[in-house]
Amino acid sequence: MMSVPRFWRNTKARYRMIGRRCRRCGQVYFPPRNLCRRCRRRGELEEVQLSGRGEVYSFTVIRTPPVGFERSAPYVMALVKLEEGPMVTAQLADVEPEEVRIGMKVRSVFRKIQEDGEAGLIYYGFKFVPVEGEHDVQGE
Amino acid sequence: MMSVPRFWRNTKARYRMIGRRCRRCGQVYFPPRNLCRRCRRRGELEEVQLSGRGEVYSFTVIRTPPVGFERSAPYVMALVKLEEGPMVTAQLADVEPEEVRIGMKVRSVFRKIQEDGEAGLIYYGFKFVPVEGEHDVQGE
Amino acid sequence: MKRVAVIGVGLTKFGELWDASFSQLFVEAGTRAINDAGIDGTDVDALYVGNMSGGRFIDQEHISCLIADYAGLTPIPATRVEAACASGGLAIRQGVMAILSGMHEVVVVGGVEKMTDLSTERTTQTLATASDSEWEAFMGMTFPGLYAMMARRHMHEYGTTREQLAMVAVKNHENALHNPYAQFHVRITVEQVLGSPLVADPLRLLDCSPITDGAACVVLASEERAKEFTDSPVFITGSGQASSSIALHSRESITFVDATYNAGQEAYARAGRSPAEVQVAEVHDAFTIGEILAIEGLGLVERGEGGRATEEGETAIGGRIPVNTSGGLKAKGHPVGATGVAQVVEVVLQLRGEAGKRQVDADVGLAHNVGGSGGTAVVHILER
Amino acid sequence: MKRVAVIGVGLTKFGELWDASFSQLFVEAGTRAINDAGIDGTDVDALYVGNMSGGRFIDQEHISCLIADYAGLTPIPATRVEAACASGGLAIRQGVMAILSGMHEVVVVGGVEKMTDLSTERTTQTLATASDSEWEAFMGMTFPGLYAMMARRHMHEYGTTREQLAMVAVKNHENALHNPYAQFHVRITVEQVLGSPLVADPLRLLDCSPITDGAACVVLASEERAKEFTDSPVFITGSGQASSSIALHSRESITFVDATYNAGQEAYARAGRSPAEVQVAEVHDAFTIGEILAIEGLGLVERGEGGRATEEGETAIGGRIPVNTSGGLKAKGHPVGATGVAQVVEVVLQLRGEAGKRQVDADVGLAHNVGGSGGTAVVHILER
Ligand SMILES: [Zn+2]
Ligand SMILES: [Zn+2]
Repeated sequence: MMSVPRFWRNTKARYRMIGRRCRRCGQVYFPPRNLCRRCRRRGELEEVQLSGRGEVYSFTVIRTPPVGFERSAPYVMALVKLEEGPMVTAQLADVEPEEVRIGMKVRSVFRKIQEDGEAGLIYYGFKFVPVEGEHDVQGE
Repeated sequence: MMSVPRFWRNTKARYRMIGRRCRRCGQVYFPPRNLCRRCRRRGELEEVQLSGRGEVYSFTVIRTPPVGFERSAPYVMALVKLEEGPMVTAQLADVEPEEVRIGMKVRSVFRKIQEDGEAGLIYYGFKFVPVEGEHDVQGE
Repeated sequence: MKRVAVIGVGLTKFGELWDASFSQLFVEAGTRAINDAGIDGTDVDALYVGNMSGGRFIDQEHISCLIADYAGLTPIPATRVEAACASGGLAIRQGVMAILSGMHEVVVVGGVEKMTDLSTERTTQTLATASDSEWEAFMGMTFPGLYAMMARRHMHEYGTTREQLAMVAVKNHENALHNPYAQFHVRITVEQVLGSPLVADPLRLLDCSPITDGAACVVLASEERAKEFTDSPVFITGSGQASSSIALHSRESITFVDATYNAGQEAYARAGRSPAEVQVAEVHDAFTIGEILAIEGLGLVERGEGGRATEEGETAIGGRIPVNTSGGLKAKGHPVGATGVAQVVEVVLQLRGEAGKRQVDADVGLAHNVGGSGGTAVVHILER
Repeated sequence: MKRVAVIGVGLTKFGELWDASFSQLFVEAGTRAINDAGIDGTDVDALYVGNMSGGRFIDQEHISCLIADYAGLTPIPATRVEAACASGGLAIRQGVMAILSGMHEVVVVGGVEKMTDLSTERTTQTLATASDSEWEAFMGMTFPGLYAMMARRHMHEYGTTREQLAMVAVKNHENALHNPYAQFHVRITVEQVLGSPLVADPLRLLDCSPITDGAACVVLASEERAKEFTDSPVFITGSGQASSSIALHSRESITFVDATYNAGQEAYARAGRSPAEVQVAEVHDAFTIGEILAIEGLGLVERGEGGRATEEGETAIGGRIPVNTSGGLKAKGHPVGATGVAQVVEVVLQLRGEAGKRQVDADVGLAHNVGGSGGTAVVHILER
């Protein structure tokens, strides 16, 4: 149920996983921020393309879904620790709940996130899928 | 857009204009209250049937209606000072905007208040209509 | 009361700011206020935020920690305060109390509202939550409608004219021409106000403040700490706040806002000042009649004389008591939760002599913020 | 800090209270607190109200003046404070500051939430506004889901067991059997918790606090004024509040709630107390893992030892440090804005020796209230 202007302000991050990096201290932020929380006004943030690779830090299986996600339930939600440092909350796709483990390697994919039945809108963004074996991880 | 439990808690007041009177100080409250604001915990409130008669204390014509009132606009809203003392906010019906005057005598009628298109609900309650001439007022 | 220093102020541009998110707005105003104060983020002990309805405007309650986080101010205490359109003024008062309590020495107080993410229809619904939702809004009443009924009765009792109401808007648009942060920079005439579409008779579109995104921020400090950062602080010397019935129909009078009167009396008493000593005032003109009710309730003019005083130019820049030099809510814009803080920012700029072409000569100023149709009012007295 | 007296307390029954409106709930709790204090309404200088989302639950912002009006307390200042589920605790802190500031002497602090007017679906949507609406809720995350991820990681790092989580719920239901105001009066077993439906793995229905209507109220007074009304006040001797990122993913750790730790440290320091001196505690168990995180963050047990301590009965009535003698949010119920005030009410009853069959022997108590998944925390130390 997100208003359209709110969604569009973040499409770079939602569609392409573009975050921010502080030129001064090197800290990477995702979701993006306008102020480095370490350096504050002395920091300087630039855009940075994230690799989309990371690992599962924790996870859960949503059995009582919120509005807009009724058709997906049950589904796996995880905290994914990205290679570049930041952690992000996202859905895991293409995996059975019982296969998910803390430490599992994952990569981002572009998918449908939710539908707004009332307004007839469909929102897209990133989810994560398991990286298939060590070979794939090194090969990319 | 009012939830059904909220509406139903007040049907006595909304359907029949039953207010409250403080046994200790005589103050009449409408909309109803559970505590006399003069006597506080020393007061004692009992139900009281209001006559529904009063006069226009101030009024306006709503030209940009809220959700649920689109089909009524433009319509007259007034502060009606009731015979028993309290003032109430309500719609004036059966009257042209240009006929309304401060001091005009009115009486309550039971009408449809608003429709909730989304939920398909129709809410009823009181509106006010002009009392037709001095004769009617005295005759009642 | 002991006085509290205002050592920094900051604003965003007010307007329809499609590109800026809620947290961006706050961070921008907050960074400016902190820069203006010459302090560092680590000097800040606590954060207060005035916000009317994050829960409905952006589906986000719990905005205090969101803002603290995006401003890099965690882990300091961050507290949201709400009383509809008076949220910002109340946040200022909580910041003052936090310092007077001895629990904090340097406090950032912000106000922010992001209103344009919703449709106009849903924005209107949300603004109506400032009135009695069961016994006003449910009956078909709107927010402009409430002020329209006050205006009609004021005209009836005091002979206030439709033109006098319009003159409030004309004056405030004139003032806003010289305020770079204002939403509108357009001169209007009485004829234009009277020719604008009726919203709720007798009020017309140009009697109403607009829908606005924006944020405002001040840095408060105890008098002792203020000396570290500035030689010329402005001081909050008085604070007053009062409540009344949320519903207009439950009040003693609809032509005299008792919450404004009571908040004013408390503020004057705490500051040891009288209305006659006030030299510049920002008051709550969400609707033109609002400014008239405000200056009467605050004792800046006699009861019933607000329309006449406006017509005679007493409240214009250069008049006896300039009111809403910023352009007011009418022309500067009215991001509801930010408004009360932005009013204090304007008074500070005036007392510092930094108000540019809208500068007036003043040592004592007043800021007056109203919630809903008068269920809440808060008044601050500022002095240099 | 100077201590502030609690001279009166009042609660409504907690539960699904179909017959009671929002304002009725507050008036009932407020009247009880004022009666308990033995004061008159005219003695009250100011009102603070903790409320999470009147705007969404009952389409009503600006609830402070609504409540002041229905309680017959106008024209005193009435202020709503919000930080999601920590709203009540923050209101208490603002009340304390208002008194310490010298601006007020007798302050009523209430908390109230009316949650059951909405459908469960819309209630859940509203509770999700306590988390990051753009980067958590929008992605499909739910509020139980956030705590589930904390639980999973705590189990991973510390070996906390699923059974230990269940034991929190079992203990709190046991305690609630002796609390007449509690929503649930039913003994449950570990097997029942483990057999209840999964909500967000590993959390099940009986790990979660319910949806609740209710109000709680306290009367605070300066120590000097308190003497007029009572010979045996309980004192708030310490207050602490902290913020952290609203989103779980932006925090340093998800198995240690830094806001709880920081708020606790401030409260202990202001009171001149250490965790070892606390003899009874009400902590924020919106989910079973919440109580474990709370007692660890507050230093009542070592980090990682919360599950073990619960299993060994340390936190039961009769244990080393009884936690949630009221039944906690889990079994007493969790009307979100009221919870933080209700926690203080329970600690006061315990310190006064008026807790009936759930009475413990304590001179020093603690109340701990969390907003969202830990974006806000507030801690108070109370002593007799
Ligand atoms: Zn940096
Ligand atoms: Zn009475």
